[in-house]
Amino acid sequence: MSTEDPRGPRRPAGAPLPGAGAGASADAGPGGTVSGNRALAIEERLLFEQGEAGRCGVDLPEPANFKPRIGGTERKGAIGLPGLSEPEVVRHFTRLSQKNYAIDAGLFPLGSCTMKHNPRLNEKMARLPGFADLHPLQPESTVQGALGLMAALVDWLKALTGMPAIALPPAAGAQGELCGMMTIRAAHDAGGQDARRRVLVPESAHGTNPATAALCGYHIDPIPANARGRVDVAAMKAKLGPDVAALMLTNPNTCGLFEPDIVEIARAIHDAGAYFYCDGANFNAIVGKVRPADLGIDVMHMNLHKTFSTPHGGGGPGSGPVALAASLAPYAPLPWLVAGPAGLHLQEEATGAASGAIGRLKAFHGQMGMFVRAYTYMLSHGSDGLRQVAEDAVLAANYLLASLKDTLTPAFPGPCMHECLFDDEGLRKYDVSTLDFAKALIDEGFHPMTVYFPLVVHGAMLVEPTETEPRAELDRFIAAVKGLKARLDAGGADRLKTAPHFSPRRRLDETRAARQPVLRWSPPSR
Amino acid sequence: MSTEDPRGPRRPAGAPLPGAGAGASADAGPGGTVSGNRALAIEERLLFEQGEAGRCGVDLPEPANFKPRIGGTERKGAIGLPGLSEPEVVRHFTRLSQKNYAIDAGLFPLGSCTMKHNPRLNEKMARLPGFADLHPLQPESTVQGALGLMAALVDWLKALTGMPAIALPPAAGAQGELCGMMTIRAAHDAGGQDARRRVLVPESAHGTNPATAALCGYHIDPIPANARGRVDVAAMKAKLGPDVAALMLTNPNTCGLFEPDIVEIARAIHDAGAYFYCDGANFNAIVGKVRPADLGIDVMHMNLHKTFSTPHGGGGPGSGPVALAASLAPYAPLPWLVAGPAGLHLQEEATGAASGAIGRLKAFHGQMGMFVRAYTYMLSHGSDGLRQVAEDAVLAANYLLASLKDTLTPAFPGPCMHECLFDDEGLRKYDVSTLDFAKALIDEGFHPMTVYFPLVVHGAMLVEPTETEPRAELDRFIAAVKGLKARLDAGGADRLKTAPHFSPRRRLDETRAARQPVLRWSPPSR
Amino acid sequence: MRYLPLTPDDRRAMLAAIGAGSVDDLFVDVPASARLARPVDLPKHAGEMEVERALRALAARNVPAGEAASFLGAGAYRHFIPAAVDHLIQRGEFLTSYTPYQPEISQGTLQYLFEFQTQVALISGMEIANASLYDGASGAAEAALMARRVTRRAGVIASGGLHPHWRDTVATHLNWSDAALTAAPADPEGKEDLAAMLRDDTACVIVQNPDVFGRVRDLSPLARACQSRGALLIVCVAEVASLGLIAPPGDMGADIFVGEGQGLGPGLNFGGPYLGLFATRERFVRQMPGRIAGETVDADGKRGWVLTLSTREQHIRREKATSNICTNSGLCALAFTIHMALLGEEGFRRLARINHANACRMADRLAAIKGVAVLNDAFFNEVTVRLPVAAAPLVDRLAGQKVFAGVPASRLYPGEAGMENLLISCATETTREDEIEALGRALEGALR
Amino acid sequence: MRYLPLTPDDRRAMLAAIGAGSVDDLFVDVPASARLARPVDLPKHAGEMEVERALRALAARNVPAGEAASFLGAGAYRHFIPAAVDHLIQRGEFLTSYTPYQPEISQGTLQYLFEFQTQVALISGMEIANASLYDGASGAAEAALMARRVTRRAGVIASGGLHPHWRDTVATHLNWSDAALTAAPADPEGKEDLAAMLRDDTACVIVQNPDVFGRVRDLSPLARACQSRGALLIVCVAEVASLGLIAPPGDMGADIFVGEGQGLGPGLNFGGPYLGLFATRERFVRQMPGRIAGETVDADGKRGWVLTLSTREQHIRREKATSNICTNSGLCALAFTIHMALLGEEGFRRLARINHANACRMADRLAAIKGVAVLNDAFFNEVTVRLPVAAAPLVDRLAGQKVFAGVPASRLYPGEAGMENLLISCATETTREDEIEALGRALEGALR
Ligand SMILES: Cc1ncc(COP(=O)(O)O)c(C=O)c1O
Ligand SMILES: Cc1ncc(COP(=O)(O)O)c(C=O)c1O
Repeated sequence: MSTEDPRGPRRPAGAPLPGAGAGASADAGPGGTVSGNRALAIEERLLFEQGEAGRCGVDLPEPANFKPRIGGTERKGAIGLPGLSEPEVVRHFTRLSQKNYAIDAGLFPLGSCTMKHNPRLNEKMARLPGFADLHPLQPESTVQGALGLMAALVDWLKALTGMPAIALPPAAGAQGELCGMMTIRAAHDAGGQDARRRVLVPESAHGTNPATAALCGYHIDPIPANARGRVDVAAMKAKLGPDVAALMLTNPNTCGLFEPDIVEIARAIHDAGAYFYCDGANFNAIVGKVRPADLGIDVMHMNLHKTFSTPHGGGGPGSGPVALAASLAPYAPLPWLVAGPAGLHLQEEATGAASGAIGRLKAFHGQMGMFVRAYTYMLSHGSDGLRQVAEDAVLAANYLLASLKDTLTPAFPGPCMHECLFDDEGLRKYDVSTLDFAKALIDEGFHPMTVYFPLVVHGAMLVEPTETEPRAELDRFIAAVKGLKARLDAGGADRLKTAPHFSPRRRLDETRAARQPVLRWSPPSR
Repeated sequence: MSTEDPRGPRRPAGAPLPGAGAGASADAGPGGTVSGNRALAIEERLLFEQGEAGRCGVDLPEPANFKPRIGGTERKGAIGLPGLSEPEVVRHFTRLSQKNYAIDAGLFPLGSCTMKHNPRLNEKMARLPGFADLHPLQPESTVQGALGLMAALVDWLKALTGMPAIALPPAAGAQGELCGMMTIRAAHDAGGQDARRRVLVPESAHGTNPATAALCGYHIDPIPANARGRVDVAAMKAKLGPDVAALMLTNPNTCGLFEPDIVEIARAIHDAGAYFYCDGANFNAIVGKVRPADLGIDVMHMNLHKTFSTPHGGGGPGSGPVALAASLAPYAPLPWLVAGPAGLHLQEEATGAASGAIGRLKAFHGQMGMFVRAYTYMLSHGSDGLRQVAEDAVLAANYLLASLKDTLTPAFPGPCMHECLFDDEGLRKYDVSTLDFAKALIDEGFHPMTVYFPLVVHGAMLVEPTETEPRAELDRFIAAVKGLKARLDAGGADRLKTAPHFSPRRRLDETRAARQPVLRWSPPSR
Repeated sequence: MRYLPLTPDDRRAMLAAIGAGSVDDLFVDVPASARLARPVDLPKHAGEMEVERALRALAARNVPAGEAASFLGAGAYRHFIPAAVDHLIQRGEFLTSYTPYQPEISQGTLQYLFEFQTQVALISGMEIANASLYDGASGAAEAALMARRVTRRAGVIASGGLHPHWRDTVATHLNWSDAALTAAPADPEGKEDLAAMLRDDTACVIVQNPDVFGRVRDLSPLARACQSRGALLIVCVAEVASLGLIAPPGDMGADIFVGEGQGLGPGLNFGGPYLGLFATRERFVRQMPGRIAGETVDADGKRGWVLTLSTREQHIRREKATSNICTNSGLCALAFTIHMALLGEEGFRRLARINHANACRMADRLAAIKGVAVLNDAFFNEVTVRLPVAAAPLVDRLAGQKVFAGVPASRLYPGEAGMENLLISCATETTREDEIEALGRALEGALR
Repeated sequence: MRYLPLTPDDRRAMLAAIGAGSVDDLFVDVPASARLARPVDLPKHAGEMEVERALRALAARNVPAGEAASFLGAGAYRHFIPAAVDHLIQRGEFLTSYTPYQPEISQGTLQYLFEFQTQVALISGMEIANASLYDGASGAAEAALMARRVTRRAGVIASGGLHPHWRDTVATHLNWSDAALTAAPADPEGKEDLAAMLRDDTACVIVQNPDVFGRVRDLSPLARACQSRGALLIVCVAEVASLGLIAPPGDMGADIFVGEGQGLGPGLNFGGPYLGLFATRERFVRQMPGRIAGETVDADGKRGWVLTLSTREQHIRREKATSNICTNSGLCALAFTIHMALLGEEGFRRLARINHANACRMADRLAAIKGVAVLNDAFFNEVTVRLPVAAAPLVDRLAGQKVFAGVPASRLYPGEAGMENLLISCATETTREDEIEALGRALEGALR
């Protein structure tokens, strides 16, 4: 690092925004604006292009007679952080937020993501100082309520899954998978089955499944889908053998379909001495209707940030508790939540009953902030409400499927579960891609569905409305899809191929981003 | 009221939005969208057009064995309120909010309104249960902290105004005026001067001034401005006489100018046996720099929702404490905050020292929620920060004036105080009005300045940037104004006359609204 | 200072652009004698953490109503407000916007005001409503002034059941005109005959329902009497939740409805900000005070909203305006609108039933105490009881046990005879059974 | 149910549109044996008020750190977070959006991630950073796995100053591969010589600065040693605020920086969600785990942002991905970014000085207690003291006096010898002088 101010020469105040870029000329034309803004859609520079020395968004008193005792490790030179006042910071992030779509603003039918309403009560409860302002290493006598909440959450998850043990630590779905697959490997290793190194994963699986299995030292053996979008049971059985450690199956699967042969699959897996891992990302379709334990599943992670409504927050944080069969429970990660003589206790050591524990997955005992939200959600819905959640989610997806089956081409016939899958067959004759169609939906005021996933379908469009959408919004979505199709029929394909037209940015050049990576701001001089 | 469901026949789900109206056809054209939405700009119907029976945003338990004891006054028939779930309500108001401009999003240079940054700490403090969850009639022993905050606020306002007494009850500026003018009338009446029924009000005054004086039974006598935008002192003096009760003067005045002869004015008023009321809406220009008492002012209201940063909230609530000279303090409204043997006490009766009180202005003792915010703001700024507020506010306004003086036509030469005033002279040659120019600024991403106020200037444009705007934002505003002017020079007047083009709605027909008033939603059948 | 974006460099550059040598040059018009040479004698600026500590220390010296068993009402009501309400009103686009003077970029505010007006009209049974006033009490004063304009008469009669703070607010506002206020004596027993007080010059009768003592009445007979004498009936509702159960003023024949919406909007707030609701007949609209949002279309023919009929208002009509009000209770109206949207028909009505049911339970528990008599036969969520002892000291004593037993009538009617032993107690949906029991026990203990 | 918009009518109409007789017809694929005939045995749905009461009752059984004099650190730090941070992250457009897969309507998220990456790179002195990981501990594990990929070597050395939870997290992640972890013994005295442990197959050395005992070191010599042996140096910073005062890992020669950003972002949260910071050299970017936002232009040539280099990630690369991470700590990163924006150069550095000054005061007060020895000579805001008695029971005892004296080393190293009497205590800007005095007195009292 150099010792000069790495921000380099300051942009002259009022200079045109970099955001306005080359395209600003279009804006400045007679049909545009002189500023590049468009009324409520306001361009916003990077923080680093706005900072000024001598400006600060906090007022901190300088300590008197400061004499560092840091062994001569003082930082040399400027860091290069921009100085902004609070008004500027509030405005900056307000403007940024205005460039985002969100569930709060409209339908967000991103398949596999369960973008349901995030109740505001959950947010309020998570911010009670009695939860938010607890240090993870406080004396346990001072956190019995927090441990009690964790224990209550475990009870609910047990009842809903029918499984005897729940591991709370995993930070998200992928870490839940890791946790689950590690327990499988630990169990095999402990049982002298350490030669089992093959894991069966359907081709339709989410990328985290093979990535996770690989992290546990497993080889991935893909299993194909049948024509109905389900596991080809015969093909799966043919792959079973003494070196198979587990099957990782998503159910309902990533095509939005329930695996009707799941009991048979489970039996075959078990007969082969392997474990049945279920990716529970799609639990929303069956919560309160079906208990995974009753299907023969040995271990399943759940995404509290899907089924149990903790907000996605633009990509996280999440929480991925894992339900474990009795055979795998001894390997649950540390710490264990146990009842002790002085109340609830977090057992941090792999001793006693926990001596088989796979170890620690993260610094502390779990995503407490998400636990509070999810538990609040559970209490709000109750057992009746949760069951209704699954029913309404499935109903909404089937309604979309039925309403759009003649407009788009369904990948598989219904009924589906909580999401419905289309392919791009119906678009091809217009020379329009799934991506074009998705971008056109942006202009219509909707977040597009998940596109190009699962990989087993060409140009996949996976639509998950969730149970928190009113029928009128579903109908508006149906009308928009039909309207776009009508526009295609009327020869308007070009409009879709150049979509979106009204969003804060038009289609972005992803290739350029990857080819010439600019991954951070750098001072102009650099 | 009829006993049928007054919501009338339900709109079929997915039917086109009323908002899309006649103009929707344009949207549906090849350049528009099929939905009428435009990406993040989403049309939203009225609540009443979305409700459904059997849907509810709260879960309340039905009381068992309900037997009303209300003397047979039961409500008959349906009320007609729409039923919506929480997700719909959150989305509805989120979408509505997205159709608003706000300080949080950009410059809001509305003259006379002091649209400064609203610190978030203030909001947080106002929500502490120790303030927000107090009943106004709690035993006083349980609210000593709240009364203490009120007393501290009084101390700050005393120090900043130099006045010996502060009345906290008024709910906003206009009620502060009413409070102040009532004390004047009460003092005159008590002094046997009840024949004084004339109040001098400059033509440039805010409408609340004459309206308030009229409410106190006064006749309004307008006084003219001189060529420099100030009170014509000679003309004012000529109007003085034994029937004059008071002068109501805004200082700095509504042209954004300090009245340089204010001490002389005060002397003349007092010599005539009248009182000097100051509208303190513009206190932001002088807070910490000048104490109104030192100018000879007898009574002045302040807008906590201007100078002291409590949010305007789309039009309210406000808070308008009144500073009173010793001569007027005995008439302050009830309740009085007094120190008693058991701590602070709210005296609710017009007895003892308070026997001259003008009475009660509202149900309780003031806008506590605003007091908390304003006091938080004061502690944050301190005496040094408040003084800097005035200096920076004045500096920013003069910077705009100097930067735009050759682009727009200043109504008066500078220096100005916290706001600068332009007239429409410079626009007339383009046949463009102040309104057109304001609407064009909307497209540029700015809230327009105050237009057509004060009335003493033709096509007034009153620009108040406040101290919380960074220079870069001021520069962008300057660039936009200059850019629009350049567009006019280039023959682009039409574009301004038809502005705004990019806002959620184009120019609205105000005449129609007033001629055929539709002031509430009614069921279609009605 | 964290809130001030100008840097010393900025200030220098800006002064240079202006051509001024120093900031003080910009203050030339201020008489030298009045210019302060230095900051006033108050503490200097402080960091957010320090300020928060100071505020929390003050807050800690109060007992929030939610930390006691609170039976306080008498004009301010504690209801449960769903979390979504406060979340939404804090959105910057609502919180930090101004009065919607530029409708093209204020459609959010204008549409909710239109929705608010509709809700107020619906629940009050009136034809039209305005976009809010400061609070119910000042609304009652505005209503009296409006009745004078409509009828061109001077007499204003206030019921003895009208909250004395509202009555006094009306009096303060009428004091400077030639209006004549006749205030009926406080009426805890519900015996007054207002119809008998009507005169030829009576502009209006102001009555509250439920009244300050909690009593509910059918006002239709009074409405008919007013109508036959050409006077307007102003019906005040301090507890807006009551409108979910009790016939609305419009159904009873009111000409003007004035309400306090605090309970379902902004909350308690130690007295403010509150929310004045105001509704009336369509034909009186040009005499109505306050802002109004109205429907119209834009240049493209799309539906939209604007502030309308502003020729009634001070910024256009100045001294001839219907009122001097400018800033109103916008954000409180938003809170109310959101809460009402969540409640809907079903929730609003059920909420009222729960309130009433809890109040019945409270009344029964109080009536079961020896020496305590409940005065109301008909009530919504509030009753007045006669204690065998003075209420005020008892209430103070019980506060120490975290029981806020009610509002002593003597606090509302200081020095007035016959009030010492009366206590006004209220239950809402927030009142738990164990709290009612705690109240009963505490009173029994204190009266033993 | 307030969260479910479908009415019975809606459901009927939708079933009709589908052509299904009942909802159960849609569940045909579920084996009949597994279908639950009724809701599971758990409480039924409840209103918001009831749920809030239940949650508040649980919360009331905890003692928030802010209500005690808290000196807890050891991997989680309590800092003051300005109100604007929480306000802004609650905006629905941030809170309720997903991973920015559709960049045209996710520019808000993408731009702040780009800003976050820049901030992380700047404060750590590294070239590039990712868009966050779960927490610091799992970040350390990812770093070790990355070092293996970069160096194609198996040996991982963990310093005895590495937080044992982080060390164990690394171990858990390495356990299933052929990596060999060598963990140096716990090193409260700061005596270890990691350079001497380097081998030819050493992929990386993982070291923490300040270490778990609070000790600060210049890691440049170690960096040089690593470099000369072809091993990567991974520098972990559990207390991100320290970077305002102490030379950053990049300046000391680190190849990978792993940080825990919790203290300046999401807060304490009883352990989660936290915020993993991760930065490295530009040339290692294709081995870096986690999402990355990058700059590009749109069809109109305007600057914009997208997620980029996703060929490293699971959704493209599946079993060959650099990591299995998908959901990360987006909203926590936003909180961090906002807080850092407020702090800026001046605030960030001053905050660090205040922390250090308070810690010096705390250390001096502790050192003044008879029988107590402070082990650290160089520290940031945390020190380890040796008590004359076992620390754990003492800490439990003082908790009753609302003094959280520190984290007993035995809690981090259960059963490990030599740890019983060690206490790790931390002071931040939130620590008041009277709290330091309360700590001193409490310890003196307990040790008497
Ligand atoms: C089917 C499936 N499995 C696993 C995951 C990974 O979950 P997370 O993102 O919480 O790590 C997802 C999330 O997108 C998913 O859809
Ligand atoms: C100069 C002036 N006086 C008085 C007022 C009235 O204040 P309020 O709106 O708080 O009633 C205003 C507010 O716009 C004003 O600008």
